[in-house]
Amino acid sequence: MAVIADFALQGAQMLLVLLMAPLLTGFVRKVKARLLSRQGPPLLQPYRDLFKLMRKDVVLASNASWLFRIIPYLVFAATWVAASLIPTFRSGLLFSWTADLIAIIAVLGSARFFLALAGLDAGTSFGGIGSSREVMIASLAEPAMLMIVFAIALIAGSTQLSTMAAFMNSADVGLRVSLGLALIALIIVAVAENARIPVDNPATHLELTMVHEAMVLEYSGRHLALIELAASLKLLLYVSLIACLFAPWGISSPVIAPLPLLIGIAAYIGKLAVLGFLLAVFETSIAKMRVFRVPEFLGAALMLALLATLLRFVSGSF
Amino acid sequence: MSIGALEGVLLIPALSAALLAVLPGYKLTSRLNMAAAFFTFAIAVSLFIVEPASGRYLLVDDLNKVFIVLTTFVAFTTSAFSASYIGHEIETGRLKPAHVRFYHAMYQVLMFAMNLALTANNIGLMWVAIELATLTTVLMVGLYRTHEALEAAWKYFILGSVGIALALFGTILIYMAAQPVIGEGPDAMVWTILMTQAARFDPDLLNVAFVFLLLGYGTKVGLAPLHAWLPDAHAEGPTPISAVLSGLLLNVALYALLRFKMLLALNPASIAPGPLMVTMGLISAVFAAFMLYKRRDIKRMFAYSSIEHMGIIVFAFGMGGPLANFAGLLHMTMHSLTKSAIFFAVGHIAQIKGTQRIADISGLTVTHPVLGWGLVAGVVAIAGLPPMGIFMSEFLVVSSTFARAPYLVVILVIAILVALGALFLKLNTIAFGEPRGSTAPAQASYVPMFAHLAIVFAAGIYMPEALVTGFQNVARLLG
Amino acid sequence: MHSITFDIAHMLAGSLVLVSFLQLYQDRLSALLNMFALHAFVLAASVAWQAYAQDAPHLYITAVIALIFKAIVIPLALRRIVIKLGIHREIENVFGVGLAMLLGIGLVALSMVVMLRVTSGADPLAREDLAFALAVVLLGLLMMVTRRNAVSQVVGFMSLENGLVLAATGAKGMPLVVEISIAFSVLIAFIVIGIFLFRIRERFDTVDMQAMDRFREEQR
Amino acid sequence: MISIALFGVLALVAIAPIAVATSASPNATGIVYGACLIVTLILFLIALEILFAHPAASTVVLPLGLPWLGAHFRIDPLAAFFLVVVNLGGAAASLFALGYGRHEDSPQRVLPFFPVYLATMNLVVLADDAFTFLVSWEFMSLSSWALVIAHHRVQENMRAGYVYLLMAGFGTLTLLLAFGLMAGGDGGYAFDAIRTSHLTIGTSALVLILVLIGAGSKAGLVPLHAWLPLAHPAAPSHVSALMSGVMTKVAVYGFIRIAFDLIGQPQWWWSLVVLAVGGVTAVMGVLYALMQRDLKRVLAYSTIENIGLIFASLGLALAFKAYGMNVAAALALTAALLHVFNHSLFKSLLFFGAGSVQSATGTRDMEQLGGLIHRMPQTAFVFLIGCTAISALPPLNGFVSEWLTFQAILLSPQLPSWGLKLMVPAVGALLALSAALAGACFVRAFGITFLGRPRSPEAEAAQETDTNSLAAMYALAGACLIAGILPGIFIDALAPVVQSLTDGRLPVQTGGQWLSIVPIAESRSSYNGLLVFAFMFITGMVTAFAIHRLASDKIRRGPAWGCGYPDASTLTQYSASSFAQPIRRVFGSVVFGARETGEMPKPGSIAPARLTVRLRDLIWDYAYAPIANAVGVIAERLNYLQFLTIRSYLSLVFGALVILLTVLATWP
Repeated sequence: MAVIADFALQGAQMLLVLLMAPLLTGFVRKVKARLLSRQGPPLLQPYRDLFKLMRKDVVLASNASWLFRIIPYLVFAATWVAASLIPTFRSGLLFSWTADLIAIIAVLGSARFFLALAGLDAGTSFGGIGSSREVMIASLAEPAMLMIVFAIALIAGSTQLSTMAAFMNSADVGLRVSLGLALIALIIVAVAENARIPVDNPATHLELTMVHEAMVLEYSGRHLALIELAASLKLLLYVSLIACLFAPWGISSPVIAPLPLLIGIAAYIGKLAVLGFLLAVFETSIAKMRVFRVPEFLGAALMLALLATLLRFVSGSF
Repeated sequence: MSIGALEGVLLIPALSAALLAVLPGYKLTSRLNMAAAFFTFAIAVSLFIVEPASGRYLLVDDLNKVFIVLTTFVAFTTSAFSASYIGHEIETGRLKPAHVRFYHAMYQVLMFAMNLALTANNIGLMWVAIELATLTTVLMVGLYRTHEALEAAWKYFILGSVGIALALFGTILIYMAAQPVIGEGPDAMVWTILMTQAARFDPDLLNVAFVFLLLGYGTKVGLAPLHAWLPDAHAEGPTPISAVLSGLLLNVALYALLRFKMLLALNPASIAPGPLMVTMGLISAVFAAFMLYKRRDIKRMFAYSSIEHMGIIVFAFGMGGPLANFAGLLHMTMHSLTKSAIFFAVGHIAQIKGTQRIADISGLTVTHPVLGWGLVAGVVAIAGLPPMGIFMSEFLVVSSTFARAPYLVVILVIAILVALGALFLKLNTIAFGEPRGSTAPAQASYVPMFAHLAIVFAAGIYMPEALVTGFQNVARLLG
Repeated sequence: MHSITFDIAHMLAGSLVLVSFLQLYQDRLSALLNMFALHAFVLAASVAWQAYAQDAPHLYITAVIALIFKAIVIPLALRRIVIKLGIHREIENVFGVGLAMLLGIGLVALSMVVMLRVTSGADPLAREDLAFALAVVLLGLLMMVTRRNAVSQVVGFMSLENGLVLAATGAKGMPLVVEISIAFSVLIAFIVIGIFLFRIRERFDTVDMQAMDRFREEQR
Repeated sequence: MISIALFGVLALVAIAPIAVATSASPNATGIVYGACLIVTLILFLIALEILFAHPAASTVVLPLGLPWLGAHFRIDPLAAFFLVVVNLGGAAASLFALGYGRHEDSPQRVLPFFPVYLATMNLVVLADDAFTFLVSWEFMSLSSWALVIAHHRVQENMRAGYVYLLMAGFGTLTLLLAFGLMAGGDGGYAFDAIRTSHLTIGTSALVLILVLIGAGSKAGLVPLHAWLPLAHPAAPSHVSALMSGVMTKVAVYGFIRIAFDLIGQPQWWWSLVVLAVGGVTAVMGVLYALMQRDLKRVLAYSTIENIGLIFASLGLALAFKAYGMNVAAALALTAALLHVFNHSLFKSLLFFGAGSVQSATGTRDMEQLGGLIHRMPQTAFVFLIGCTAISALPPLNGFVSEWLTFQAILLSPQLPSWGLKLMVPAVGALLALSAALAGACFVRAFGITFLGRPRSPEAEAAQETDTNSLAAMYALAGACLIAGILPGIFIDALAPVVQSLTDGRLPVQTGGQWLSIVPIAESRSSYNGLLVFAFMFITGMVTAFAIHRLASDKIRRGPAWGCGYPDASTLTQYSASSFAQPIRRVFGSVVFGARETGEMPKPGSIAPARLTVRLRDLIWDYAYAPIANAVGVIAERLNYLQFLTIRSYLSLVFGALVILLTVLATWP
């Protein structure tokens, strides 16, 4: 009985993230449009796009390889699995111990690895630009992310997200310098990882300025749909990661009772809304930076995270 | 009177020298030369069985047994090599039959002189023998009568004579030191007596004596800065003689040094000869190692490598102690075998390619696989790489002395490394790369070369008990 | 009580050193050869005196050899060579006589220091002789390295060897002295013949020598 | 046990003469490599048996080597583990060579040395006294040197071999000094004697430094790595695989054996040195790798990176051991050993792939390759698996060992010393950086070589490689996957090794639910490769199925989008160097002194614009070149002594005499 319930909850979690992802994307777009005093697309536009793309034929570049056709599924699967391992409305899910935070980051890493390969497969220069810049960004973002994980894990004494969330929820967190540093770094990384302004512009289609979009330029039809979905899943993932680490309120403890779960879901959606809104405001308020300013931007994140970790090492009180 | 093994070692060379001086025809004489060398070797081996007692003029103990057997063995293999080498020289007309007769006679005289030096129980007799050996080799170095050969012979002659003079002065001083204790007359020059009385000699006199002996016999050993004759003599003489010089004559001079070191070691009041030998050894090793780089002549290069190894050996003996002495003996034996093997190879190579210039020899492993790989094996051994015997001795030298004298050993290690670099720098062009020069098949006798290499290889992996105990006794003697 | 014998031996040995200095002082070959003859003669005298002092008759042979071979035969032979090569009035010091003398004095001092702190035990006669002998040896070597010309180098070598004989005879009852002196005479004969045969003169010449060695290394 | 192993080694050695004898015949390749394959497999099984049954250490003394000492051999868990690594790699290489070796143009220069090389690597692991160890160690270098210069007509190969031999000699002599210190003057060379002998702090510290230099130069620690990227690519590919995948591990074994086993209790500050060197090596190695055009050189440099990672973990283990934190030490050491095993798997795999590419196209220059995935699909597939594994991406094995390392780092705040408190996080950051860069590096390696369009006719005409090679590569790829999804088994297998070296061990992994690995406690951290793999597989499959069923599954082919300029030339693709350009811009100027000079033709001129990039190997320029120059200068100076006159030589003798006499005169 309990096992079945656990399975059910895990499944619910997977479906939840899958369903919420496009919505979040649409929400952010909407808010941005409104901030620019435009009407903006309806909230459900991303779903429509996805379904449309799904039904369209795939146009493959003449010399695309078998790898090129597998990659969308790989990327989507990896991102989805990663996203569904983040505690959203309830901690300690059945498979939560499958992968701790480091492993989740790594799973996202493999998604990126294959996406970058896809960029090189068609043998065009745009794909090349995309993937080479993507790996450059990643080569700084990933260590920064790991350092952030270190800093928080050293505070929480665990890399297990459920445990971390529980700890952050408990009283003995207090206000810590290292946490603040880690949060700032995490936000920077999240922005970079999701190809948002100022690092990249998800809306542009001027090939020379784009990174992520250039990389997937050759994708069409259902492949593109999967990539897009994976992208919004990733955005959702980072948002809910921030939420569960720095705003773990309302996440229900591992009990099976309807009320806490409802509270948890409600709280989760609320957090998504707030963070999505903040993201939109952030994006509209600043301009995209040149590609080679990005390393400094991310380097700052790396340094902040390293500083946080060092502080933790030097004394437990920070 | 009965002629014991000890006398035999001397008589056979002497008689055969006389015989070879008159016999014509190089085929016969070279065979005879081989035979004589072989019998000498056989008798030398029998020294281990019959154990003759030391007489008034000849002595035999563990120390010189080792040297005698080594000398006679290498002499034998070298004579085998020289048979084929000389044959080729005759065909190409570089040597005349008269020269060959002279050469063979001198060869045996040299053997006689060296064996005498090794068996002499009298420091004066020993000095005479070494002088004789020197003069013989001088004549053989000049054998080709070319401009450079005479040049080298002359250089060798002059430096050698000065060395002889210094050694004699040292010998006289030893006598002076011994005479008040032992009394006037020959007794004061007899090793066996000197050894028993050494403790009561005048130490300061011994010190001065040792300085002169170190320089005098050190000239023969080829220690820098007394080495100048050695490279040219090796490069210009007939290759068998180069092999004998590197493989044997240096050892004989070294033997003399060791004897006197033992003498001083018995006198506590005298300065320890160790530091002097260590210094000379290090200087020679480092100097020779660097000299290897600029060599253009293949035989001269290996001559310098002999200087380097003599430096290592002298260093080992200078450091002293059972392990280091053992290592020194082992290194000396291995070096004799390896270096002569290398010279065998080099001799054939030079004959095939018609040149000794390294730049004109290339890709040997392609054109002459056996010879080429033989040379590679030889260089591997001489560079102190396993599984050859020299690795074992270098292992012992370095590891047993590092704890005692770290800085000196570091210098030695650097020298070894520099030499390794130089040797393989040259080997790369000689043995590998695009073949250059004549590709005529070699009519060479590989047996001596590979016999030596096989022994060196075996010694690097397994040493028979008897040999080990012998070496250990000697090492103990050397203190 | 052999103070007289001791003094005479001392005087002879000392005069041998003196003659070595005179040799250093010469810069003409012919004069040098004369000096060497004198050197050999003094040696013969000293050896003879030792033979008498130690009443060791075999030493007389050495004395005679020294007298005939070194004091007469060799100088004459060398003179012929010098004349043949036409270098009898050549000045061939590497550096000035004065400096050479200074060095010589230094060497004598050195040999004194070494030997006198040495032979505390040995008897005085031998001690003095040894000190002088060492001085002669060193002076001979000095001469060999400060002269460019083959002939004068041979002279240097021979005076070195005179020092050896002096030492050998000074050592009481040393066996083989005669043999050794003979052996050395043979050696010297070799050298002289070598010079004579191979016209060694130019072989010693600095510049030429280098050219020779360069040639050997480059060519072939 | 030990005797069987030694017989195996003997058999390997015995193959060499056979190789010499048969090298003329065409089927020598088959005979030799077949024999090697069989013997190494047997040795592999023996080692496995020892590792899992873990009996007491068995020793044997043969009357060889140093006469009064004999040759000591010993198999303990550590040795058994490294035997597994060596012989697994050896077997794979032999299998690969069964096919690859047929392309060899001068087999007689490879066949005799290959089995000897295998034998010596086994001997190093088995040796139990200093002499045997060093003989095997240096002989290993020598035989591999012979293999490196197998293609001796290529000048750079000779140069590579030369540098390699010099560095090997240097390393061996350093180790020799270390053993000299450990054994002392009276020759206690047996490892047992060394274990029982108590060294002073200073001595053991000096020993550790010497060993770090000696073993490190063989393993390829920066700055002693210079020979590695030269030598590894020069050798035939199956040998490169052995050198990179296995021999560097033997070097690691040497370090572990001495630092953890022989010299007793470590000092905490040793770990500072090891950690720093490891971290720097990791980053430098991968940065170098990113800048290379030669595929095999990329792999060689990435070997340096992984060695850095391993040594960093070893440093951690030393630190924990120094403070008696045995479990943590066990964790760090497990991470190191597991990475040793993993790296030997995927690095061999990658070198095999590179070898297949080379024999198919005749070049290793990535700028000449491309599009090979169409012509060599299977090679591409296994190579991709290798790339994924070495980039430390789940669910493959590279990630597991890296994850364990990070877990060990997370334990280190408990270390009391301040130096470590500051060093460990920095090293952690370096490792994270190197991991990310490794990902970039292998995206580049795979993408430029196998994807895109062929950049040369040779690449156009490439053929899939032979079945033997493929078999070897598939086997290794499978091993990578298994080690990735079932790491618990391997960690448990390592337990006895770790126990014997640190007196600590991790909890039993295979007992946990769903075979997930739990280093300390599940509340702290856990990872389950199996489930991650299963989830990704299932979700991917389900998605594909659903979409193809419910939505469309149609495919149309069209030209790639070129901004409306359809270009025929394959040169407009991103090349290896252009792919690395952003990263070069970020790190290059510091690490390589990189200078980019672009010259634009004036408007109207049709001259091509050109960009020239100058990279300098600063380590070579500032560490190696000066030494070489110094030797040259000294040799030049001393060489004048060859051309003096007899008079000058006499003056040397004279001078020596006077000096010695003066010494005597002034002797106290």
